[in-house]
Amino acid sequence: MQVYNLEVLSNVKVSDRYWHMVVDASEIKEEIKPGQFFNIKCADESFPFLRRPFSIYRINKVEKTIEFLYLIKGLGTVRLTDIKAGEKVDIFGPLGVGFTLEPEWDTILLLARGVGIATLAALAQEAAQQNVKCVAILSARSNNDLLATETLQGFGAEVYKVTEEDGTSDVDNVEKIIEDIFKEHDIKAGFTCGSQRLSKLMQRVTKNKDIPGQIALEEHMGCAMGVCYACVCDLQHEDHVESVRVCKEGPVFDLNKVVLS
Amino acid sequence: MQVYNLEVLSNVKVSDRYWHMVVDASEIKEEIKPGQFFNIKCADESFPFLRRPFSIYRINKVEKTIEFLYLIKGLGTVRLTDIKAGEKVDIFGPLGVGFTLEPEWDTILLLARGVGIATLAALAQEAAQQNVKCVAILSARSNNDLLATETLQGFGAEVYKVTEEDGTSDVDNVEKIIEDIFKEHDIKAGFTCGSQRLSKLMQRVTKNKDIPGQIALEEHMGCAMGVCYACVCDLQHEDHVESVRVCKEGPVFDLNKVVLS
Amino acid sequence: MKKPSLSVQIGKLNLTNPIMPASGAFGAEMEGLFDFDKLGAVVPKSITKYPRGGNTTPRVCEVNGGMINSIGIQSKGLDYYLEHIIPAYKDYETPLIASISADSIDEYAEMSEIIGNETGVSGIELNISCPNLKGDGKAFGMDAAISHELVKKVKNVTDKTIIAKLTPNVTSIQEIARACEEAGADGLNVANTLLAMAIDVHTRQPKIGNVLGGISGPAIKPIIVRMIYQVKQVCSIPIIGCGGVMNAEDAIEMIIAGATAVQVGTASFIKPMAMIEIINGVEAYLKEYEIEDINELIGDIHIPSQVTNCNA
Amino acid sequence: MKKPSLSVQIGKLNLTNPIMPASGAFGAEMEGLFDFDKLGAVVPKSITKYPRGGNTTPRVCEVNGGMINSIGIQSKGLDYYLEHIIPAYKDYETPLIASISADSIDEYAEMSEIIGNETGVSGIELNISCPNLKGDGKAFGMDAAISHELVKKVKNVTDKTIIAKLTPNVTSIQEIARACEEAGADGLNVANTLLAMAIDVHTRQPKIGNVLGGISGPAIKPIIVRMIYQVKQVCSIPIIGCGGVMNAEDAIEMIIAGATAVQVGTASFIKPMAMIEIINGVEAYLKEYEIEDINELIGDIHIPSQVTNCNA
Ligand SMILES: Cc1cc2nc3c(=O)[nH]c(=O)nc-3n(C[C@H](O)[C@H](O)[C@H](O)COP(=O)(O)OP(=O)(O)OC[C@H]3O[C@@H](n4cnc5c(N)ncnc54)[C@H](O)[C@@H]3O)c2cc1C
Ligand SMILES: Cc1cc2nc3c(=O)[nH]c(=O)nc-3n(C[C@H](O)[C@H](O)[C@H](O)COP(=O)(O)OP(=O)(O)OC[C@H]3O[C@@H](n4cnc5c(N)ncnc54)[C@H](O)[C@@H]3O)c2cc1C
Ligand SMILES: Cc1cc2nc3c(=O)[nH]c(=O)nc-3n(C[C@H](O)[C@H](O)[C@H](O)COP(=O)(O)O)c2cc1C
Ligand SMILES: Cc1cc2nc3c(=O)[nH]c(=O)nc-3n(C[C@H](O)[C@H](O)[C@H](O)COP(=O)(O)O)c2cc1C
Ligand code: FES
Ligand code: FES
Repeated sequence: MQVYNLEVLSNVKVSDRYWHMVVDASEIKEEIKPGQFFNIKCADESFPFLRRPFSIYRINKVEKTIEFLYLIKGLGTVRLTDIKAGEKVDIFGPLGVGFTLEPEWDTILLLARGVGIATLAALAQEAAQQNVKCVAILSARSNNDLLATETLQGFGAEVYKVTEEDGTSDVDNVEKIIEDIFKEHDIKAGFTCGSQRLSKLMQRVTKNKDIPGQIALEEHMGCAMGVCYACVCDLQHEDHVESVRVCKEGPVFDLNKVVLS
Repeated sequence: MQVYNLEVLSNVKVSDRYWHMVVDASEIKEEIKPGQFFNIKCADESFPFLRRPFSIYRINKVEKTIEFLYLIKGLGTVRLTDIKAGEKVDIFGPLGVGFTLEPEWDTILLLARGVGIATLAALAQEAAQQNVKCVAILSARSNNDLLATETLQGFGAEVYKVTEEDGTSDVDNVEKIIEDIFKEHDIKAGFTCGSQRLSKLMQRVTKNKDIPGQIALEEHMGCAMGVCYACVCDLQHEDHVESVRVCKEGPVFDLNKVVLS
Repeated sequence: MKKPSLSVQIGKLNLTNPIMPASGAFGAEMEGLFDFDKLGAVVPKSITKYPRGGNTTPRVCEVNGGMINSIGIQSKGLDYYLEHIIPAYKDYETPLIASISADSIDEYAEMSEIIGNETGVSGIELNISCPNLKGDGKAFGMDAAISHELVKKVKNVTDKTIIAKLTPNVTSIQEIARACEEAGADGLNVANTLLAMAIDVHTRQPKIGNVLGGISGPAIKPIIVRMIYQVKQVCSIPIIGCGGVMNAEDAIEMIIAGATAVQVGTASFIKPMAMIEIINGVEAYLKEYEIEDINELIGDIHIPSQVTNCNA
Repeated sequence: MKKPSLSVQIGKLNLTNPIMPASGAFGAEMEGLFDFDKLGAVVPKSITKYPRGGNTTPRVCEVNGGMINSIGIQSKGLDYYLEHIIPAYKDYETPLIASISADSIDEYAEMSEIIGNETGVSGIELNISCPNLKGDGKAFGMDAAISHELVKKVKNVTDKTIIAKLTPNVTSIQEIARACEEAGADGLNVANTLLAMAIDVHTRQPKIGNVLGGISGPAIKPIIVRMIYQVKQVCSIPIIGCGGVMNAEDAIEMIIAGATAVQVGTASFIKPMAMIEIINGVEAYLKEYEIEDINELIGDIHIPSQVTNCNA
């Protein structure tokens, strides 16, 4: 982790509520792994005050660029849209622990909700590079928000889409789709991000099927480097509960240990 | 006084340290007088927090524009330079009491230091319109800073320039120049802005010559509309000292009454 | 939804809406900007018994998220106030709350009695953040017993609604608030400015002529919201929230924390129309959340599960 | 001009420069960012005797010019601290100041005695802003007599440099500071966070899980600078300024107000290299103003003519 002042190569609106930023990462010598994140200063001045955490969305080793996909939420993300191609962005990272892909996992299931797709897309990219088959369920409010579908398909993933707009995104229906996927594919591990309800579903599914699972969590952050203990969550171990830092031990955790509220 | 959101027609650097802004004032129906000022929000966000006061530099009744001339000093004036032509600027005014030109004053003397010229230029413009002869002494650090010379000459003013660069700006030399001017012209009133030392000199001169004088003062402001009493200065009346508000009773005061520190 | 009701009550005062100016940041000079009858009340600058000159300039300086001021209650004295300031508002229906500052408890009582007899005055706000010159120089509002005595004496001499404006520069604002309530205060203003200082590192001089001043503006809002919440837990008289309100959301935050009304000070310096925007914004919020009466919102904070722990 | 001297002394501690981290905003996790030996001292997060879980999330929220936190001294306990935290700094020469929190005066003394015996520890900072569980729940640092007793007991059990970290949530910080000095404190940290609160107007829930938290960052700097100045008037032991320092100018402002050293907390969250930038900036300032020794700057405020008046 370091503070970098990197050139923005593009920063454009990709749908109603989402923006996409490409940054020149040639300065970053550290390895960046899917599931890791950067803490970004959204504006020069002291307003907004804190940095904002964003997962790495794509890592392009050849072009030496990294990409972020972000949802406009409040002041920070609004200001982030003001940064123009050619300008610099102050990013701090890479931070945290990313996803793990075990060699024996030849087929994996991704379940992403909303902007959670930004986090899982990087994993799908990595999976493709390791010739791991990805089956992905993407859930969103509207079809307009299902923006990374093509990106994932480009990585060879088999993508199922569910939305409120189509009335297909309820947990029961997603569970049915998962059941169907398990009938067709020998899923070795499950990954999820972006929704408590869907994470609980995935937790149940991976437990029932007795396969490993991983989850990328979000929590409000202070330092993003493990010193302030703002971003904790609980892991249930056999005999005790452990408090861990999303920014340091996470944001990716063992799905079967995370205590979901 | 009102809050206006006006279009900036141009905002450009005119010398090392000075910028010039032209604003579309067609919305302003109130009369704007030389010596009055506007309190300007230099940036959208809450940083810097307070507005900044700027004198009216030129009033163009035909084009319906107003102009400001400003010196880069700190955060506020730096941020003001970010506003581009076509964008809007949030200005509050016109504020305060401006200069008075009595009908019998056919020749007047202006003594301006630094950015004080911005304030006196509007007066020179008004004087020209009333066929009043202006003699002006402009004092600045460097010749580069003497930017309004041509503007004043354009209004028909006779301009004397003194600078540190030329070693001509000391009070003694300015006093000599004033003496020479009085020999040549029948000065009916003196006006000054921008320097304590030169204001004291002008106070002395107008007293000795027994002519009226006016001064435009600057003081740190809170409200700029007379309610907070942040911006006070003292007037010496015959029998008592009166505390007055620069933003409300001023910024232009009777030079012979102002208590200069 | 029908137009929500914004009216609130403080003592005998019926306010058509909860938004009013903070003393020292409002005056008849603003008449041209908007109709004062749109405000819940008007509150002119604190007045002292005798004329006072105020402090050395610079009297204000900017800081991150706010400003420091040390005006020093520049005042033309009570006589001038009665003759010129109060009458300036006589054409308005909105209640006038007179803010007073004094050097001793007796002087507060004396001034309250005189001002309380004015028909143009509906309520009195006691600015008890000024130093007690007959005591140890500490502000009246820093001591619960003194605050109690002060409010009690004032209540004895007037029937007008009495609001004690507390200083936030205390260990326990609850204690002072309780003392004022017990002494009969009709309302509590939480709060005045926090004592602050800024130094110019180049000249090494204080940025304020008087060295110390009070900080106002958004920087202090989280501290004031906390105090409103704390006072609400221990008092039942209405609270007027004051400190750092810049927009309708800030005002609503204070109301949810427990404020019945909200004063707007520094915001008017940046946005002279701030109070009007806030009134409109509060009404829009009530409509959005289908709240028919603003009184439902007062103190209606939703605390998921309360944990009290070391906050450091 | 030759390289100015930045070294300062606090009790027995010789610091090569006055800049150090604030407890809770620093840890060995930052090792990759810069060389800790560049710092005047290191100050790990406050530790408690027994492991503690800390508060409900969200534990932080952003406010104008700062943030509110309520972490709740999440701690792995004293044993873990001695075995793992202190040794993590053993390769550094810069002094380690251990910050401790406790539930009773005796526990402070007990912990100080144990920690004082560690060779890896050069000084102890007493975080007395935590509530006194054996008392009325108010923080130790809110009561002068309790603060005095606490510091005195600690001084009796260890020879290490003792710094009392004061809470700013008090009526008179001078009174608490004097009590600590009289009890033998070697230095005073001015100060911890101010108690604050923020409410989400849409959910009507507090933005902090624990309802209340402490505000840090530039918003509080003017209040802290004032307190440093006030404490400097009445105490002669060194002051460590803490609260809202974002850059070298802020640190210098505190030094001019009277601080011998300066802690940097929240700034590191926004600019992880902040402390290094500040050290370089302070040195550049000394060069610019041809100050050979930073000690000349401490408390060297230029007050043109002092007026004391009502600050409201
Ligand atoms: C590890 C991690 C990875 C993330 N990756 C992405 C991503 O790839 N794309 C994306 O769009 N968003 C991502 N988020 C969420 C993103 O950080 C928030 O949407 C963003 O901080 C909102 O800032 P704001 O100022 O626009 O919103 P506001 O709601 O105004 O923010 C107010 C405060 O709350 C904090 N906050 C609000 N929402 C969140 C959240 N969900 N998690 C943590 N802090 C929050 C902000 O950081 C800020 O301090 C991620 C969050 C985490 C923790
Ligand atoms: C009535 C009046 C008319 C003015 N007219 C002009 C003009 O036409 N052109 C021009 O360049 N400048 C003018 N000034 C000065 C101008 O207001 C300041 O230079 C400006 O406020 C500096 O802001 P800053 O943020 O760049 O500087 P900073 O020094 O960072 O400002 C910090 C704070 O100090 C205040 N401040 C600093 N200098 C002054 C000052 N001289 N007077 C009042 N407040 C000050 C600022 O408003 C701000 O609140 C005028 C001032 C007044 C009072
Ligand atoms: C310039 C100025 C002058 C003030 N004068 C007074 C005063 O005379 N009496 C008083 O009770 N409060 C006075 N205050 C305090 C305000 O009424 C208010 O309590 C404080 O500014 C916090 O509110 P704000 O953040 O909305 O400004 C003054 C504040 C400012 C900024
Ligand atoms: C996230 C966080 C955790 C903190 N934890 C502690 C702590 O454990 N002990 C302590 O004495 N102070 C703690 N503090 C307070 C800081 O040490 C410091 O006093 C305060 O943040 C003001 O300084 P700053 O504005 O530079 O951050 C903490 C502050 C923050 C922001
Ligand atoms: S954000 Fe500070 S420990 Fe995670
Ligand atoms: S700035 Fe408020 S009275 Fe002049």
